[in-house]
Amino acid sequence: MAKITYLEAIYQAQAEEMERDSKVFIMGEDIRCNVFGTTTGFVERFGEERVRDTPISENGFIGAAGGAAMVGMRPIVDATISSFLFPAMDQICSIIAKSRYIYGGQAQLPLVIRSCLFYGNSNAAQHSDRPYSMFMNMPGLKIIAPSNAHDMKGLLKAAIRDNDPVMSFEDSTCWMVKSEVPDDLDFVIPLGKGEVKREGTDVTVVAIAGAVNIALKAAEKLKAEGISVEVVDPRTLVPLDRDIILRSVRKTGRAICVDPAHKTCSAASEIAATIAEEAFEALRAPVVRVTTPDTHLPFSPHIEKPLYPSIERIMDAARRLVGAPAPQPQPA
Amino acid sequence: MAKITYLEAIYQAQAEEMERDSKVFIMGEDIRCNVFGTTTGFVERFGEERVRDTPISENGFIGAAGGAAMVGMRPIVDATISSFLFPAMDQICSIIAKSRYIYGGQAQLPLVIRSCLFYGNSNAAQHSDRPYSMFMNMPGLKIIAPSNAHDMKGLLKAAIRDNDPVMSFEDSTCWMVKSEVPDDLDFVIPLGKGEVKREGTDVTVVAIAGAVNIALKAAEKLKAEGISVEVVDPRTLVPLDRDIILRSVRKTGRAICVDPAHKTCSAASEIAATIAEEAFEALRAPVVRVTTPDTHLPFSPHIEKPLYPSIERIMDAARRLVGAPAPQPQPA
Amino acid sequence: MTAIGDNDRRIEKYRRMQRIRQFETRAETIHAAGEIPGALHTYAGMEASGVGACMALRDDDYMVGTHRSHGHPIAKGAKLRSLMAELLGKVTGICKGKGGSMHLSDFSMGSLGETSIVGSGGPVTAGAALGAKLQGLDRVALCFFGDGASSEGAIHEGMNLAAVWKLPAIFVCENNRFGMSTPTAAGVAGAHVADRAHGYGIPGIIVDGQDVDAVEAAVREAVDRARAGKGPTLIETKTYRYADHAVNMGRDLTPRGPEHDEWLARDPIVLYRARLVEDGVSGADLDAIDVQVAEEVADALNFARESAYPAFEEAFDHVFVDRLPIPDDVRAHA
Amino acid sequence: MTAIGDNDRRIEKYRRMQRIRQFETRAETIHAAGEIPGALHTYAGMEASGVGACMALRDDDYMVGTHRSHGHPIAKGAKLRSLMAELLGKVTGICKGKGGSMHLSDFSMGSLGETSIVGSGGPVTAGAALGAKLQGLDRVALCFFGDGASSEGAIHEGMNLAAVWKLPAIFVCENNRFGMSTPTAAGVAGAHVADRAHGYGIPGIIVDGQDVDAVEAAVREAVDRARAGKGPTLIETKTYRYADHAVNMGRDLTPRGPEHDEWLARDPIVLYRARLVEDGVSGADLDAIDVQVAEEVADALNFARESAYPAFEEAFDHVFVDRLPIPDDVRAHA
Ligand SMILES: Cc1ncc(C[n+]2csc(CCOP(=O)(O)OP(=O)(O)O)c2C)c(N)n1
Ligand SMILES: Cc1ncc(C[n+]2csc(CCOP(=O)(O)OP(=O)(O)O)c2C)c(N)n1
Ligand SMILES: [Mg+2]
Ligand SMILES: [Mg+2]
Repeated sequence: MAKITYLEAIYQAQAEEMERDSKVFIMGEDIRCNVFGTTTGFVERFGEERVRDTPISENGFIGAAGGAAMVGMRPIVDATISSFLFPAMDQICSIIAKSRYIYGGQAQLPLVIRSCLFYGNSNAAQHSDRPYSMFMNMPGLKIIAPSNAHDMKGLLKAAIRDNDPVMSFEDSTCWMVKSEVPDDLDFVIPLGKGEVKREGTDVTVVAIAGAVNIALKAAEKLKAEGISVEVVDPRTLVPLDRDIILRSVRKTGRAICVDPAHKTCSAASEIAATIAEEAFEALRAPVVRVTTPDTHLPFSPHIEKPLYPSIERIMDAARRLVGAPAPQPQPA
Repeated sequence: MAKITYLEAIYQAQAEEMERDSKVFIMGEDIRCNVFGTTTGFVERFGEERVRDTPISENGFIGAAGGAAMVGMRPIVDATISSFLFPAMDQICSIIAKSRYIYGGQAQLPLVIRSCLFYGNSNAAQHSDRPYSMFMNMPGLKIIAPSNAHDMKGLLKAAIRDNDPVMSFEDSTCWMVKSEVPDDLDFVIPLGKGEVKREGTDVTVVAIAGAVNIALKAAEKLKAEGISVEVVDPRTLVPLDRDIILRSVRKTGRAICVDPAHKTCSAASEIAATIAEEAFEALRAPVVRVTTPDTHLPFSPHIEKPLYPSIERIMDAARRLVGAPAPQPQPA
Repeated sequence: MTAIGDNDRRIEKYRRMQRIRQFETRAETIHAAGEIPGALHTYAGMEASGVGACMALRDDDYMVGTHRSHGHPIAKGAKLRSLMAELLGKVTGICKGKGGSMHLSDFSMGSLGETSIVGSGGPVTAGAALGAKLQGLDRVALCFFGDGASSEGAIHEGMNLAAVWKLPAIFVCENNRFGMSTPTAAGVAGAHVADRAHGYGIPGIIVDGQDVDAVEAAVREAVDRARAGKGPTLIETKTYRYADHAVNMGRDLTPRGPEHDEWLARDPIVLYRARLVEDGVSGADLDAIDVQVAEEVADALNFARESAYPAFEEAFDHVFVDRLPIPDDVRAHA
Repeated sequence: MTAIGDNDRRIEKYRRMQRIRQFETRAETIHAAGEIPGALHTYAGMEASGVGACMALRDDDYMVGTHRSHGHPIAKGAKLRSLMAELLGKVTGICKGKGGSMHLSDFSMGSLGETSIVGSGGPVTAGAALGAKLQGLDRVALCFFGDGASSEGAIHEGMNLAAVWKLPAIFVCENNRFGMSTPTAAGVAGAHVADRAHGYGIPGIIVDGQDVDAVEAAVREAVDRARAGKGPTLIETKTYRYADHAVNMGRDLTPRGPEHDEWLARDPIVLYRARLVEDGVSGADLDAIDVQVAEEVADALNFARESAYPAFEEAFDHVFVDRLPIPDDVRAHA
């Protein structure tokens, strides 16, 4: 066990899997110069053939990952910021998600498309997208959204070993956060298995990606108010571990879905709908979503920061659900 | 009032608005030859400048609609089949949806992007997408999804007159269905207003696009079984008329969300989540979704057709919610 | 143009062109009769383009095609049974009935898909070429795309990527004069699609798409270049489609000009037959091939007709490696 | 190259280049001090490219730019106050604080956005040119894009569309040798981006991007062509960025070669000053301009600093024409 950051976890997962399997290679814009620190020393270690700087051409090189996978390689594509997936949408949705199916199983597409959720730091609307729910609506794509270094490493290694295309959404608010990660070279977390990050009895908070860490902080504070919160992290969005969510809600009878993405048709919406459909009998209160509202993200930090799910908003929601009074506002 | 088809409604809406406002023009692949019958006689009537065949270049011409709108035109783009929106995803999500916001209101983007939902007829997975929920997750895009000729005409005219970008998703299962449509040249249906298509007291069915017609048939059959169904058609997906949905569910206490799209992160998910969040007190049963399951759509008709929401599946869901017994299976 | 290759290869070219033509003639008839669901885009008139290109490839080379998907696999050597069964939506189809007419892709022949999103084969081809290179295989990847497709960003990105990385790729633009109802010049800027090559610093070749030997020769040169590590080539085959964009649509969308008859007069199969006869092949031998092919087509259709439709479970297979569960409410009415 | 234009125009070119340089020098300093949030991509070294191009445009012509957005608006004549206020995220900013450094777009100057998605300006430019044409305005639309951006499908599609429709568009590729850490040749196939023009049947021009007069002359010819209805031109300005991809990042990503010093020795402002002096403009007059510009920059910064931040409601304005309601739970903690 060593304590490493989320970025180091990405680095290790990639390095170990490239070491293990010569079919694994990585490509992306400016990947050789290691902008975010996830490919440290890669060119020296794996050579220029397996560590490829691409043209600025997302549809081109993400589609090329599909082609390379079909002929036996296992590409990792670093698309850097999630917003840059839009130019590649067609290759992702029409080719990568569908080829295995359309050709009746003839096509193999073992590949990973990584991109980060780059929000909260004044990068303005065109760089701040968190579009995983769009891909959740497209069958044929597995999706991971880890919330800490431990999960990041285990899930990314599983993704690289998986024989289906996997999209990895990496929350930049977690980049520098450290956690204990096993040293075992075969440490993988199976895709589709969520985790209860904190046990509780009054209300279930299902949180996505970086929101898990906020939810955990809110849970800690709510404990002081006598509210016991269970925090569930699905970790994988496709396949979604509906069981772990439903089990928790059946226990607590209350659910809050926290998602850094825009509200409408979000992962939070999907989780809320699942709860309303399958755990209705257990529900003692409305299923609440705490998300980013359906506005774009502005540059100016003063108006950007309050848009994201926060500890305070989760606490408010929890108090409302359990019928606890809001704390008295402090005199200014 | 005249009885016209859904396709004729599109034709009339476009023709009338092009007649009314010289800033309106239309472009798309093979639009001059009037493939689907929505531009009959347009070249002769409006000239080649305003009726433009485009290169096969969706990102190019949909983005160009954005540019033309910014300088004072009011483009209608016919992207034909919704699947072809993927290559244009970047211009839609990065430019069209965001420019007004990023530039602090300096940009005007009055334009309409039309495309049809082309499912159910053995066109295989790459031509059968129903991707509106992806765009619902992207702020800045209004979205209509009419279920009959009347609504199609009124909403499309409103969309063309609107000063925001509007996406029109046109359900090909409705193309040939006729309904009464007012002759008034100023007949418009305001964006964001849903309609109760049938009143009922036991269960609310909120249905999207072509599913509305299936829901109405199911409601009629359920009446014979003594189950009174209210059918709500949001008509516009953004802005979504949450009030009309909640009002109905508060009355019936039961909700079924029917959507021809894939289940996960669908419009049905959003509606279900909204109900679970805001009409919880009224709910007497789980909120159920009847959708296309999260598989791709196959070519072979025998296995494609059963995947879509059907009268039978809606009836089953309604019976389950009201606690009615399923009818005895007939001996074969 | 001097004929190339030994006699057997030339007979094989003739045979494959005949196969495409007869396969499609039959398909068109049964489509009109309602036996094939969905749209049917035929390749008639373009046989020399596909066959010439594929005969320049090895069996283990890769190929990516388009919605006009019948010609390419047959040109590459695919057997007809599973192709015909696919058109009929049968489980014995090459795609188990899930792809249909726009996707007759036989991976055992090196195909990596016939993709119906116009232009989307470009990046896949670059990727396959990259994959071959990374594995130290001396295989090449060939991309068929239309004149209309050349306007798509995906084609540009695929060619740029292949050129920057000097990948063993060949881009074959089958310029059949139209994209649906749109004449090439109305959608594609520049005199020739092949002129785009200049911008990527790669060879851009124009070839008579009705001359199967000429196409083969041009592609062979590109293949040699590619295998030698010298990077991609763009080849434009000037050809023509006889039928409308898709057949049996009720009306013809294609604005035919006076050159229509000239093109019909240069039928690639008729031309090639004449050349072979001139070179000493007996007409009777060629007739025998025609008959053999007719039998193959009949056999394929029999096979297809006798095959079963896929079971409903098939709809949930191959989304992922593991089959998806079927939701109860869907299964109840399947 | 002979100098063109009368003296006033030439002084104006000098002034605008100075404005860009001084504006950015100041911005870089206060960004280092934490006064500007987000990333800052400077244009230093490329001033002649933007100013030369924009001086060939009329005030009512359109322009679309990139993430490297400070130079273009100033080149087109924008005032500095609202640009600086935008960098600081103030409500008096040109985008009301919602765009920031990557989006200094002043629509009153004909700008239609400085878009930070690489390549995405291509289709917008074609559309603006189309809109001008449809309205019978003799305006042109100019697209700035980088060498790296030329690999994007969007640039290809924009150029093809403009060429097919003979739109009054000018595509100016500012080739500054790198896209982030990637040398042009490692991402862009072909000897010159301008060579792409051949494939579209339009002129492809290469110009010294450090010579503001040369750039203006080349763009002017393209503008004349465009206004005359002869369609688009692709112009490649060979230029150089002095700073790293973005400034104050802690380490330099750009792999500088020995030519770095040669480029620094050809500073566009120094070169132009020398030419003006040689042509009889007094050094003192130019010094006075430098001082005036310094005052403008100081004034702009004062203005920006004294301006207020946007109220929280602003975050919900301009998604649509009508302001969105603010959800209660969000408002409670804003
Ligand atoms: C991205 C996309 N846009 C539009 C279509 C509809 N479409 C199918 S084939 C076709 C014409 C293609 O022309 P071309 O590339 O010349 O190929 P051809 O049909 O002539 O073989 C069009 C527009 C599509 N399938 N995909
Ligand atoms: C679609 C997209 N991909 C990647 C990026 C990240 N990115 C920002 S600027 C840049 C380099 C652009 O190079 P070039 O076009 O030459 O412009 P320059 O920065 O040199 O002015 C990259 C890769 C982006 N903003 N958008
Ligand atoms: Mg064609
Ligand atoms: Mg550059």
